[in-house]
Amino acid sequence: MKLSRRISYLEASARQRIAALLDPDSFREILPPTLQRISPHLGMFDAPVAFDDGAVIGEGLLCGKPVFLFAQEGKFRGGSLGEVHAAKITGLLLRAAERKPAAVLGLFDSGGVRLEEANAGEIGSTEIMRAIFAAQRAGVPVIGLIGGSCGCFGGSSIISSCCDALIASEEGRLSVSGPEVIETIMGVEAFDSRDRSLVWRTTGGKNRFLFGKVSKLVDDHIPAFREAATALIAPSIPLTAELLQAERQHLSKRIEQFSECTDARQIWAKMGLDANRVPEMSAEELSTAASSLVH
Amino acid sequence: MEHFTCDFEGGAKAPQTTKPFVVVGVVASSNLEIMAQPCDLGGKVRFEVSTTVAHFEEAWRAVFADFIERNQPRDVLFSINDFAAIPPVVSLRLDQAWEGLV
Amino acid sequence: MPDKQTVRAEKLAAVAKVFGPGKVIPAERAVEFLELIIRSGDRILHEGDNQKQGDFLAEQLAKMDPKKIHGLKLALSCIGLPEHLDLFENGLAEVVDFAYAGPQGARLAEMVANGTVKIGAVHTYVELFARYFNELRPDVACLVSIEADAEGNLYTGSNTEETPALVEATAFGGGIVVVQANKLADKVRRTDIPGEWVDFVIESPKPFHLEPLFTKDPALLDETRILMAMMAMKAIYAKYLPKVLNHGVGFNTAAIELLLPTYGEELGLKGRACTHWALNPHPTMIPAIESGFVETIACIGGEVGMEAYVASKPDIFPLGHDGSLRSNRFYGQMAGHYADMFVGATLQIDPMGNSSTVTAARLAGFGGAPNFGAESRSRRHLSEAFIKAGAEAHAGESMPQGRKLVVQMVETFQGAGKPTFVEQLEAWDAMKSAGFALPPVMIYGDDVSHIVTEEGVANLLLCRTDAEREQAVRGVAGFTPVGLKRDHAMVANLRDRGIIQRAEDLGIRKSDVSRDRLAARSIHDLVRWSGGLYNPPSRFRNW
Amino acid sequence: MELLPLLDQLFPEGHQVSVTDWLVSGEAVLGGAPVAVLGTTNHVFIGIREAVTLSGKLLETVAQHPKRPIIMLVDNNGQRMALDEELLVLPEYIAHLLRAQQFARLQGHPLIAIVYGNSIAGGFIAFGMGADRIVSLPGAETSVMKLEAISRVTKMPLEKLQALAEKVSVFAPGCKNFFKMGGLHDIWTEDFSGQLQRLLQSTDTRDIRAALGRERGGREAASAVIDDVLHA
Repeated sequence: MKLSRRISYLEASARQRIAALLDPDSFREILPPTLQRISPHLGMFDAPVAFDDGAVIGEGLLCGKPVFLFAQEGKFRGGSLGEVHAAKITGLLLRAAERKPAAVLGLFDSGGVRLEEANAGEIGSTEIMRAIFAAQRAGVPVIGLIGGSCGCFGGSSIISSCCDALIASEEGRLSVSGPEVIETIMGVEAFDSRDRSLVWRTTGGKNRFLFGKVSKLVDDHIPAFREAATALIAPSIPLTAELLQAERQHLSKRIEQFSECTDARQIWAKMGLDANRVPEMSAEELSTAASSLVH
Repeated sequence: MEHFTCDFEGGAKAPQTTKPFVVVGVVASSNLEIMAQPCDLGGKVRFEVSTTVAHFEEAWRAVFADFIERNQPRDVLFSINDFAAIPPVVSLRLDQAWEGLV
Repeated sequence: MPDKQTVRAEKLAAVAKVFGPGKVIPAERAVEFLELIIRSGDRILHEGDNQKQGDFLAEQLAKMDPKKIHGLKLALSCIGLPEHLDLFENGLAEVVDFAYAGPQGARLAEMVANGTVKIGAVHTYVELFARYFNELRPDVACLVSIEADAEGNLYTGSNTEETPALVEATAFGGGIVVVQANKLADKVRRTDIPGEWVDFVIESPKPFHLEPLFTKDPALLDETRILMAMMAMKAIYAKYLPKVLNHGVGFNTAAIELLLPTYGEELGLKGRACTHWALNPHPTMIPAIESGFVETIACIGGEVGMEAYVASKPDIFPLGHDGSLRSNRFYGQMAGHYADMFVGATLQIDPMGNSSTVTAARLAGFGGAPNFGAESRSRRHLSEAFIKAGAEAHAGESMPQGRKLVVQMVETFQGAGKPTFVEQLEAWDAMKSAGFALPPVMIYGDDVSHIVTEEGVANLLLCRTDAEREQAVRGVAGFTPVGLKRDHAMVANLRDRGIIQRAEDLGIRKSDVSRDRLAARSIHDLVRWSGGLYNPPSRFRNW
Repeated sequence: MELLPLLDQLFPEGHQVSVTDWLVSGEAVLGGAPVAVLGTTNHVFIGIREAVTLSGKLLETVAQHPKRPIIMLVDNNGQRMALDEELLVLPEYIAHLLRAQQFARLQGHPLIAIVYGNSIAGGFIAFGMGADRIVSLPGAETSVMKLEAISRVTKMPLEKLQALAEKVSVFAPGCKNFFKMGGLHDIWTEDFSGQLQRLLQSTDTRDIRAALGRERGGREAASAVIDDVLHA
């Protein structure tokens, strides 16, 4: 069976993702690497720095629409949230709240807070969350993309979950605690973090899509992310009591329905899917299967 | 971390691009980030290196000399953040960065 | 001394007396049984290689009483289990003949050094098999099977590998054949070994260990390897158009396999090269197979998870009438030996192109590479690649000859500070510490036709003197000490003559070196290419 | 600090607060005016159930008592680290709780977080760090990760980390460090009730933590970077 060629989102660097996601040559980087705004802290740990501190931010066009964009570089210190890294993202979101582009795209690829800068990273994550709320309040939607090799964990998982919408590939992972942490707490019998299939079943894009947290599941192909992001651009929906009550009921019901489950396969079966087939399905197949389910 | 700068006499080829910079590679284990910027250096080529592995300046110089002999560049500033890349990887990245400028 | 047939008859009678008639022996009485068919000083052949291991019988052998039985001569392909060495520690065995030590390499080196183990010789696979028919005739062979019936018929399946060679040497050499089978069946799925050649079968409490040999996750192929693969394909594959190939199991060859449907197609290789292979069913071959590159594959072994895919390609893979793979290591080795080209990797290369995977602290052995990677001067059938390579190698000689292509693809460093190119192989130290008369070289330099590194391709066929050959090696040895000691003028001359080719000489831009060229970038992609038929072990999955 | 003495000291004019499953809720009087009290105790882990309970209380307060200040009492050992909770998308629950806090803020409810126990990693993010103003009391402990664990993950010797922690505030646990980074607006040592009343008089809900970090010298880059991005 011949495979069509894909431009892998998973493998691309943050800069490659931006180049392939936005309209050609439309990206204007803010605080480019030539300014060398590097981490002021990594040096004392004798750790190498990156000229962009693992966060690329700027403005560009998505199918002609002006968008702001930030992208985490998962290969640099696990895409971790350091002081400068987080502040660049916060600054971009606040700028969006002022200048009101059509959307902010957040390309997440991050294990969470950078431990060498733990306090700065943690405070920085919550500044990003506040800045997301500021952009949303200004009507600017924030759309998160998850499909990098580091996934989206810790502080980054909560930040991304504050977005208006998420796009993910099945390779993308979303979870607060990492698999190794869960294994340490629960024991390897309960959760073997080296069982890759189990890890992806639990935290991977497919499970997050079937719960509705991910709005659009795509294959690991940058043009697919681009298409999905373009389609999702719509003004941020203002927070209302009704909206939040509905959200809360939806989440409470999920607990009632599925809290006995200890494996994603049980959840999928309960949803009415062929649980053993789910991992083998393409994004399109699963999306079709999911749309015919009654939640 | 070790930091050093070295200048080399360049060749005949100046960068052709209007891009202010090119970045190749990432700062990940066994890899490195190279930022290449066109820059009037009076025909020279400059390398500014930060590396996690100390005491290998001679090896770096050999890789740089080989790169210059191969590509004959001039008036370029290469800024490098290295995380223990082996010489062939450095060579490959330098070539990629240079190809991005011409 | 009684003749072998008499001894055999005595042993069989002793078993019949204790266990009654029939070939089936209960697993829980295996030690008692083994002590009846094994006598002190016997040569015991144990089946196990880099994939399957007769683990049950190995455990039982190690439990025998050394007061009753000692001085055994052990012969086996792969010292892969701790029990193999326990036989020596327990005082049961004295000498071992083998081909490959694998995971027990470090302990073996230690036990050789302290005198617990005496090595007969370290062999290549086929060399060892060949000796089983002569001076190493086994008294008892302990073998492995998936199914057996009461008559002793065996179904050895996808991983048949060396079983036929071992059975033949034993059954027709006056020895006794004992088999551990995963299952006793009323009727075996297909007969891989006829029951007449088998004396006893034991149903093992658990299936024998089968190691997935394939570990080359395409996700781990970096740009360096892709660059090397592209240079090799352009400088060697597209030039000589080899039709029959043998690839090693490393990342470098995996990169080439995954580039065939993309870069290989661009280079016009399809249908003109790489049509026939001596190879296990590597999952990385799936895209090339699906793209129509491959006509047949002669299998040396099997591969876990590839059963259904292999069964779907009856014209390509050797299948039994039951639809499952039949591999054969002896014949597969021969198919590889007579291929147009061998491509492999190694841990160390010296300036004359000799290579070795042996280090002083570790006795790895040889396995199959020396046969695959040896010049085949006995070859008489001709092919374009064979003639073209011969013309280069033997230019100006009075007797024209063909030549096999033997390609070593190595990165100049095995890791930071660990150069592949060395002035002297560690095999020389191993020779001293193990007391060998010759250094254990894997592939001799004069058998090698090309060396491919990140720095370029060296064509050793075109070198006319030892000095040229040495500079050709140094000229692709990169920034290793061996490479830095090159004679720049000579290397420049070799480059002008096309003996050394760099990426730029081949028209390959470094910016074009990208993982995007790989037909499959992950195990999941391979599964997709296979139409869902490849079923990789869980640890290879990220879905 | 224990919950009951804390409530007595914060609200000497009276409080009616109940604790169910280590979640604290109720109301109190401060300077003659009612305030809502919402919090956690006993170092609870914040998981999916805690998140929906707390968001429910928040939404209830917004619905029934417009603009009433919400005093968030913070004591947790982090997010709940469990397979079944991550299976059900824990980050979504935490984000929901944060959205509820944002909604309350937009509806004019001052949000004051008072850290009186532990406040760790995802737990602190979920409940505490999203407030308008965050203060700590004696005995409180803030941390992202213990030095031992940081040492394990970064492979940096513990002794070296401990020595570094003496000099810089950027990574080591402790309220003093968080304060210096701007992560705590204030550290109260006495007169909690008076301080809380004074804090409630301000109507500034802007996130000023980066500026505080710069002023206090613990986190100087963040604020400069944010400004530069805004004006680029």
